[in-house]
Amino acid sequence: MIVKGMVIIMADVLLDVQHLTHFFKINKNITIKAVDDISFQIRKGEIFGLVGESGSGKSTAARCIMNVYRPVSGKVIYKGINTCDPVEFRQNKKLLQTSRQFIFQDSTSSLNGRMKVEDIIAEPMQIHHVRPKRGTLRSEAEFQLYYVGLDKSYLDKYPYELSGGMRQRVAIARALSMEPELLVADEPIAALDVSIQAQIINLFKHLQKEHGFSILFIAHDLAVVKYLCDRVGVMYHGRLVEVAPTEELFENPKHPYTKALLSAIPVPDPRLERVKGAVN
Amino acid sequence: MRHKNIFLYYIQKFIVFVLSVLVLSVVVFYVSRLAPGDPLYSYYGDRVEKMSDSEREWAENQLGLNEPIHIQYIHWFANAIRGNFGISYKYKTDVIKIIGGRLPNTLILGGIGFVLIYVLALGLGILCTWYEDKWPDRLLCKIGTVTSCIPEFWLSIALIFLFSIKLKLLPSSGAYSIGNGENVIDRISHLTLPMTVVVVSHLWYYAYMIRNKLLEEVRTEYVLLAKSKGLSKKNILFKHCLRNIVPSYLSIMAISVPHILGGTYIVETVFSYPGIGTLSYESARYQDYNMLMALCILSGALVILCNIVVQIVNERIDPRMKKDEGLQVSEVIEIG
Amino acid sequence: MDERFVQVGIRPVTALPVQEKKQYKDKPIFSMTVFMVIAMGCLFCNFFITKDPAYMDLYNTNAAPGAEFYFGTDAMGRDIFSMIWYGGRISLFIGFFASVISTVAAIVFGVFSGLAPKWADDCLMRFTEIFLSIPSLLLVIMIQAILGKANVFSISFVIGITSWTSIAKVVRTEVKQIRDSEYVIAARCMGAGFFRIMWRHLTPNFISSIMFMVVMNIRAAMAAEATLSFMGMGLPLEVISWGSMLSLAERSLLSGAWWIILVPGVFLVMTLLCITDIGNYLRKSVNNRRSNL
Amino acid sequence: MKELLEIKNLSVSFNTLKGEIQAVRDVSLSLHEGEVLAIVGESGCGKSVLCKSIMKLLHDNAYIKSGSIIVDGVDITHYGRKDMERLRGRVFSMVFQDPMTSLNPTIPIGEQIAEAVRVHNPKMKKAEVYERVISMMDLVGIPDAEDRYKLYPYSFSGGMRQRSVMAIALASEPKILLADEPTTSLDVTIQAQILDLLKSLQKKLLTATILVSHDLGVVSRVADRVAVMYAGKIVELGTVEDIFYEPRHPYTWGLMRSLPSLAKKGQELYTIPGMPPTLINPPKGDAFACRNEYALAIDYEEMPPMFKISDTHYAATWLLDERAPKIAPPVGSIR
Repeated sequence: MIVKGMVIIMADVLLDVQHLTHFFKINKNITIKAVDDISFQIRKGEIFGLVGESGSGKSTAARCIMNVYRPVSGKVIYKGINTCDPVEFRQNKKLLQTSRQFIFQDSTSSLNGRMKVEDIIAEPMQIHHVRPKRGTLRSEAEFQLYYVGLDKSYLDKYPYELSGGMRQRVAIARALSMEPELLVADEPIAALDVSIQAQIINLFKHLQKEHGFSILFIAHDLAVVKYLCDRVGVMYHGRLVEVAPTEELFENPKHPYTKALLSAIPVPDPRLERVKGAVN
Repeated sequence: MRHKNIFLYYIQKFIVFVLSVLVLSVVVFYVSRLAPGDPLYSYYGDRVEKMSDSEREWAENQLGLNEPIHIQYIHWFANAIRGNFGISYKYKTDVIKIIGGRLPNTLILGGIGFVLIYVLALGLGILCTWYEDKWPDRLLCKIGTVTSCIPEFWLSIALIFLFSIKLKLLPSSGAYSIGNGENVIDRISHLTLPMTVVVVSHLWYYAYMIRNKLLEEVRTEYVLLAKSKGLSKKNILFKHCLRNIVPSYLSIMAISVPHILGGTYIVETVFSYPGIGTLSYESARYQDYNMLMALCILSGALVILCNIVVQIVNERIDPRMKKDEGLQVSEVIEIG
Repeated sequence: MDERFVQVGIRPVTALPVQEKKQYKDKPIFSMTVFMVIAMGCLFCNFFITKDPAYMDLYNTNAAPGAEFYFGTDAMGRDIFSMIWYGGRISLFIGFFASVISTVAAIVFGVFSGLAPKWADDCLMRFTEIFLSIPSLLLVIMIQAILGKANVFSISFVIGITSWTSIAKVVRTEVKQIRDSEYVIAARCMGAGFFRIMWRHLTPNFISSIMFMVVMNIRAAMAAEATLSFMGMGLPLEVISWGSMLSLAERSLLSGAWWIILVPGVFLVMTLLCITDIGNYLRKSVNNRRSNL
Repeated sequence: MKELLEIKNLSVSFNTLKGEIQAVRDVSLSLHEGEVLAIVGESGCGKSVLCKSIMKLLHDNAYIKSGSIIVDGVDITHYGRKDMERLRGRVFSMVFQDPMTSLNPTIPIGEQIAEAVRVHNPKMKKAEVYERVISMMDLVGIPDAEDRYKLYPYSFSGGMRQRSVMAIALASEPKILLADEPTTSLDVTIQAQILDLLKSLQKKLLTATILVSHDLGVVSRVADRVAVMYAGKIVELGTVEDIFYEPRHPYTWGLMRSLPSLAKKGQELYTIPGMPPTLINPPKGDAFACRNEYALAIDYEEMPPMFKISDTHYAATWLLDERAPKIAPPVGSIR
């Protein structure tokens, strides 16, 4: 989908999702169209937000993009490589697995509870036999940990000894250790408290500025998306109903669902809310 | 799963049952043919030793023992389906007749034991849950653990030693005194010790399972809601939690059939109680494979049947298993 | 101005260290001690047993416990005190070995079934159900008949091979759960191979949930060995184990030699009890939420 | 206005292996007839524990260390199980966070509501109970109530289940409704509907409500008064206008400033540094001091008392002491 008034130069596009569709078969009679023909592009150095409610297919889309699921149809083109094609995927396996990284919503289940923080962060380096720049894997892990704002005393801890925010930092450190160009973050802050959320949002912003990677940021909280993202796509029942630059979307929503979504968010302003309540 | 035709549903279950028994019989047949010993023995007994080579060959041909094993199986199966499981080497009569004579005894011991175990297990489970971590629960857990650790055979011997030999209160063997088969009181006195062993050695295992299931249930969130609407502890436990563990209770019952049956067999052997257990013990000792095969298939079929029945019951009573059915009632989001 | 009311901003505050109280109450200290004593006694029995356990002193059959024979002698005149420690080795060995066999079988089967496509998984599960449907005693008898005369290894094998199903079922469910968990997906996204996921992610996570069952399997195997030997289908009389010692029990009923029944029985039950207690502790430490009732 | 519920210096602790967790520390609060009081705070600040301790729904390792709970003039602090069973449902009732787990999956929705009706009206006739259940279902906005009576929870979506839970909670016409994060696990659009429902029911039935939430947006939508909790203590208490437009406690400032919805794009989002303290050995003095850039020396020494700002507005910070330097609040009173 090309938004009016915006010319996308192909060289700038990092990820190009074309007509991505994915079904889940529950049984003979019921199939759920989790993702239904969605197309969007992410440019280099851009934070692209994907919003929608639970069950709208945003997580499935992310997993299709990261090759966790093989989509029923459609293409995901990353740096000119069609990742949905098994042959092309195998040929570029190392590049795809190192330069794209995934961050999950629930840091309790995305970190193996039986591994120490050090091993968790070093795991991608071990898998791809990357020579650690800073000598040992441990010092590399220590550096990444420092980078996300934790000190080295956490290296020997297990995930359950950390709080939610710290765990999410560890997950980010793990993703960063591969110096990715695309970060897919699936609701990374949904499970965190307000004050910790702010810390993680800032962390994302800093890291993005410093490394210049692109982020596909999936969230259900529009306020976060509004603050963080450059462009936003809105998903509803598996379809991508609207894609627009953030300001445009929030000031002038086109699709009725986007409007409904925007008006449903409670704003921390009692007088405004009272007016809204009176209208309803 | 929703089946428009309830008849089709039962047919499906029946096919599963038949297939399972079929596979079971194949396994049992092959295993018994693998066993050492001449299969001719199971038909002719000691006479085999006196046979000449030609007689032997004739006999093998007659019985189809020269044919490949799958043909043999088909022959055997064709006979078995007509109720002819061959002749017992030890008793020199039809296997099925011998089993038929012993079955009621085992059913009485195992069946009553089974019912007793389950009634008591439920009671103990509820009691322990009610008093979780208080003294009744702790005491029961301690006693239960001890009883569940005593092997059946040892408990049997200890009880025989105490009640039959020292106190001379109860008989130590058999199902009834000779010539006294119709006397109910005599039968009961013979049943008491074996029944005690069967119940005591299995009871806690299941009571503990039910206790743990119930404890899991009282840790769920809906208990809090039930509590906050003012339901009493008794009501919550009996109307909510107990109802939700019924499916697992039934499943445990189904799984336990072979377990309790096996326990009954051991007890029967120690008490020389004329049931299926002593029979299988004897047939193993005397390498009576026809008998052993029939017993395996019979026990197996019984267990499979129980499993399927419980499955059917659970699918009918547990709404959680019918999730795909019906329409989802959800909010309407007004767009625009 | 009061100096206490000077703005100082954020100062590091060292939180008081949180010390976890060591809980001895719930730990099965007693059971572990008793078990260790029995196990050590069996292992190093050579140093303290008073008689040759296999020597049949035909002048002293069915001797009551006393100064010479601490636990008496059996119907063949063997010293029960020596036999207990000597035979305990075999019983414990069979318990452990059978448990190892069944655990390995269960893990292989469970992992395979958990990772296999649905149809293969269904088939395997049906197979286990059929396998489970024969009372294990009958199964053991049949397999033992195939293997011929029993020895320590064959009996461990038979017991092991008939008791893996329940662990396999747990492994399968765990593997299914872990397979879909986000950390495995994360590892797959990073490009971790099958064996790495298996070794680093799957195994450490399901081990804890089957530990309890493995311990319980030791207990079940020891009880099974004793039962089989008692019934005359396990170890022969010459191979001394707690089970084979008890196979003389029935005969001693009439002679009134209670020690032949009691002594090995008490040792057996004590050991089983200790193992159960340890196993229960392992289960409890996995789950410690609190009741809502 | 009459005070329905009064909590005086309540402290609730848990016994754990790691030591005593002081989940609620010296909290005083009152709830007036027909108002909505919101308790806001981060997870682990004790807001849920406070709620559950009122209804005595806590696990048996929790205990009331000191203080009292007075409902309708009756001290219920030391009530036993039987007494509480009498009060629950009729005097107060609760709505829980996750509607997916708080309904019994094997009992039809209608039956579960009927149960709640019957508990306190055991003599009611069957038809009457049925009538009442249907009217309750209508009230909470479950359409086609008569058809839905026999349905099991699995065929209800999250929002519909939460409506059912509310019907159960309100079935015996309680005077106090405690809602523990009632919309946290729901989608935004559904959340809006449930909040509107909560507000309208509250207007209709005049049930005094305590709403526990971590979401300041939700709070501003329904609450009349707000209590901000931090590390087991109430740090600021006031009307919704007081809290949102004239916050006085640095923690409230921090919370407001770290909301992305109030931040300007491109600007750095304000963050409260550090983490909340553990409640096992809570720090001496003000628990928030070590995260507070405005902290005074005394904050590290002594716990601040509740300072009265106006008749409705209280805050526990030494900044309000007359000896303290005057600091212009970084948020509030702009709009």
